[in-house]
Amino acid sequence: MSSTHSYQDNDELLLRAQQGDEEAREQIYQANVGLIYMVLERFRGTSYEQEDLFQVGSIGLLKAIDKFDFSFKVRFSTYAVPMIIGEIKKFLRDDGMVKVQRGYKELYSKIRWAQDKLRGDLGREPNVNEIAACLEIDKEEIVLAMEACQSPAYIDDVIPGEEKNQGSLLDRLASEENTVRILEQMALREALGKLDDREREVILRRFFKDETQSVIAQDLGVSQVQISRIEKGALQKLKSLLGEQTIIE
Amino acid sequence: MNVKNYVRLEFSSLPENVSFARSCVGAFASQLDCTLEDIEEIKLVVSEAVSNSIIHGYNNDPSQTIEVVVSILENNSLEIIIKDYGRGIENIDQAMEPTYSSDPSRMGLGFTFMRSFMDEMDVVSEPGKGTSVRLLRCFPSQDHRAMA
Amino acid sequence: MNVKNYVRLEFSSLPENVSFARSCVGAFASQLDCTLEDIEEIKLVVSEAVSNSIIHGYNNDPSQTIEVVVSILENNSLEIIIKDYGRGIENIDQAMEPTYSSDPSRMGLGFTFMRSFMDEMDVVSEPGKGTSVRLLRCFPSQDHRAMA
Amino acid sequence: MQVKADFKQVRNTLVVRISGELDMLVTDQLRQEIDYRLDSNSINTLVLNLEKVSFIDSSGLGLIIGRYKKVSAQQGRIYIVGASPSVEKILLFSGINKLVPLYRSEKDVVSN
Ligand SMILES: Nc1ncnc2c1ncn2[C@@H]1O[C@H](COP(=O)(O)OP(=O)(O)OP(=O)(O)O)[C@@H](O)[C@H]1O
Ligand SMILES: Nc1ncnc2c1ncn2[C@@H]1O[C@H](COP(=O)(O)OP(=O)(O)OP(=O)(O)O)[C@@H](O)[C@H]1O
Ligand SMILES: [Mg+2]
Ligand SMILES: [Mg+2]
Repeated sequence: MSSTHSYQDNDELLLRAQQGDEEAREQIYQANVGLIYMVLERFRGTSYEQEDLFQVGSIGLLKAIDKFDFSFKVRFSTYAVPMIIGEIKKFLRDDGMVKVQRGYKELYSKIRWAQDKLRGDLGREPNVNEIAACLEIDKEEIVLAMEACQSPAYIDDVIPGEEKNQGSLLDRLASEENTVRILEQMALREALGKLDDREREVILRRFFKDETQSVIAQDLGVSQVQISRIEKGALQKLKSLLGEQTIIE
Repeated sequence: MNVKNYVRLEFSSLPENVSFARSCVGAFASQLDCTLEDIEEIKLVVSEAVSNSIIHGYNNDPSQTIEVVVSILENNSLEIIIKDYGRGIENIDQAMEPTYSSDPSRMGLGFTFMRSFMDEMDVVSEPGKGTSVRLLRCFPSQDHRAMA
Repeated sequence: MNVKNYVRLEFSSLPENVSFARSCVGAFASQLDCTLEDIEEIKLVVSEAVSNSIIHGYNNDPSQTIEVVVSILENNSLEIIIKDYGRGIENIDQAMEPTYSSDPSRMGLGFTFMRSFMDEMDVVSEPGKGTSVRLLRCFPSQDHRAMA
Repeated sequence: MQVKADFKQVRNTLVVRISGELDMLVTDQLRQEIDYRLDSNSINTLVLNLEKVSFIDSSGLGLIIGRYKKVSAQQGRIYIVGASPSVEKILLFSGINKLVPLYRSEKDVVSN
């Protein structure tokens, strides 16, 4: 704002405006309309219509003109700015009660639109900055809106083809059989959790670490026969817990 | 007042972190039962305070650090503290005056925005040591709103 | 490697902060020259690491603290460090094994996702002291991509 | 952003329409809600509609695998429908689609 001093020689005009001089009122309004723009500056990049905010800001400025009191001992602008902001605040709070989720949904569709458009224009996947610039919003807001929403899939009716499965993690790790084995191992883990500590230790060492009954017996300070008995009982329990699935051959 | 949830952010005093900080605080605040307008207002005030720390506190030196602590208090109010270890403010009352700015190219509206949109604002500052701005915003719980 | 920009987050080990943390890191990462898909992947790995700290590190105790430090390095790579002061991991090699989980109801895929979607992963852990996971993702600048 | 689930039962089929982010914040409760219905009604087909799910991680995958195990143990079937591209990517990446078939829409499951 170039001319702060243009707000200063207002006293006389103000007085006349307050005494009902419409022309003076208009003049003082025009001289200070810059204050509204100063305030609106801060709302750039938000979802609000600048025009709406200007209307409301004007109401604030006119109120300030009518209510300014010279005994305040402050400059008119110092008094008017909070009035303008206050009026805008009231408007924002009365006007919308948009739930966060809905707001993001609207933004989300815009993002998808911009993404498609830029992909076409650039011939490659646009980056977040480019989408943000296209929509004139913060790039962070794009990330947050993406978190909050998702479009229904397959809008373009693409059926996920078999070839898409190629890069799958478990594919790389193992075959389909293995996927099932992994799940069975999970079932086994669950069942193992239901054994008591000693049973579990015996099973783990016997079948997963290939230790002999006598080594385990020595470690635990019991006889080999006892280990054999614990093992048998534990296997019985596991079998019933796991149903028909036979994992331990 | 007990804290239900909090986050503490610390980041370089780079201009690109202003938009990061406001979005981040906005995202955290959205845990509360509030509207999109509330979030926009909160983002606005965080923007003002963080910009002040970068511009006035650190004189645009990007190697400094800004801290933001956001807490959701037990009564569902949101407390935001923005702190720098920069130049500090000599005359806080004057600084808070609408349209006062130590920089003739600026408008001096930052503090006015913070005070207008938040329910409480406290500024603690020591020249040469730094500035801490505490902002509080209350959110009536859903039940209260329904009754109103 | 010099750091161009960084943010340090500290928050309570509450489940609702998992989504906050991943959004926040995603938002910060958007400073890099990356696509929405890159961001999705970054959010996933942050989600995995923070969930691990809450579930395994702190056994779902919400009164603990998690730290996340995100840095943009000079060569445009993104470094993310997720740290807890919880239970720690006895056998890191085993923990990183795909489908290994100490909890029978879980998949044991967290570390595998982190390793798959990031270029580097290091885990430092001490039983009783805590766990720190360092993840690195490189982003070739657009010029390089165009040449490729 | 809380997750929401709508339940719809048609004869022996339970359709669960989930919206939100499927992470550790919500999986515990969702698991209980689904299992409660699986246990109390004679369900042999479970359809998880993920159209409105914006994010999934290993906690969400764990929820699905767990329901797979439970339903399979009762000789039932389970399907996933409507996963968005980014969710689908994770499902394919994990290989879960080998066990739980993915369909575009609820209609496609019925016509199959
Ligand atoms: N963190 C800070 N460190 C040092 N001085 C500060 C700090 N924040 C504010 N100030 C001082 O307070 C004054 C008023 O701040 P305010 O944000 O209201 O206006 P401004 O920053 O000058 O202008 P605008 O915010 O409209 O761009 C500033 O001009 C500056 O002198
Ligand atoms: N922060 C941590 N503190 C203590 N233990 C951990 C931590 N992170 C991982 N672990 C250990 O590593 C194991 C493997 O972790 P990973 O994330 O790969 O699988 P998971 O969390 O068990 O299952 P999923 O991630 O699929 O839900 C965990 O089961 C746990 O025992
Ligand atoms: Mg300012
Ligand atoms: Mg995990």
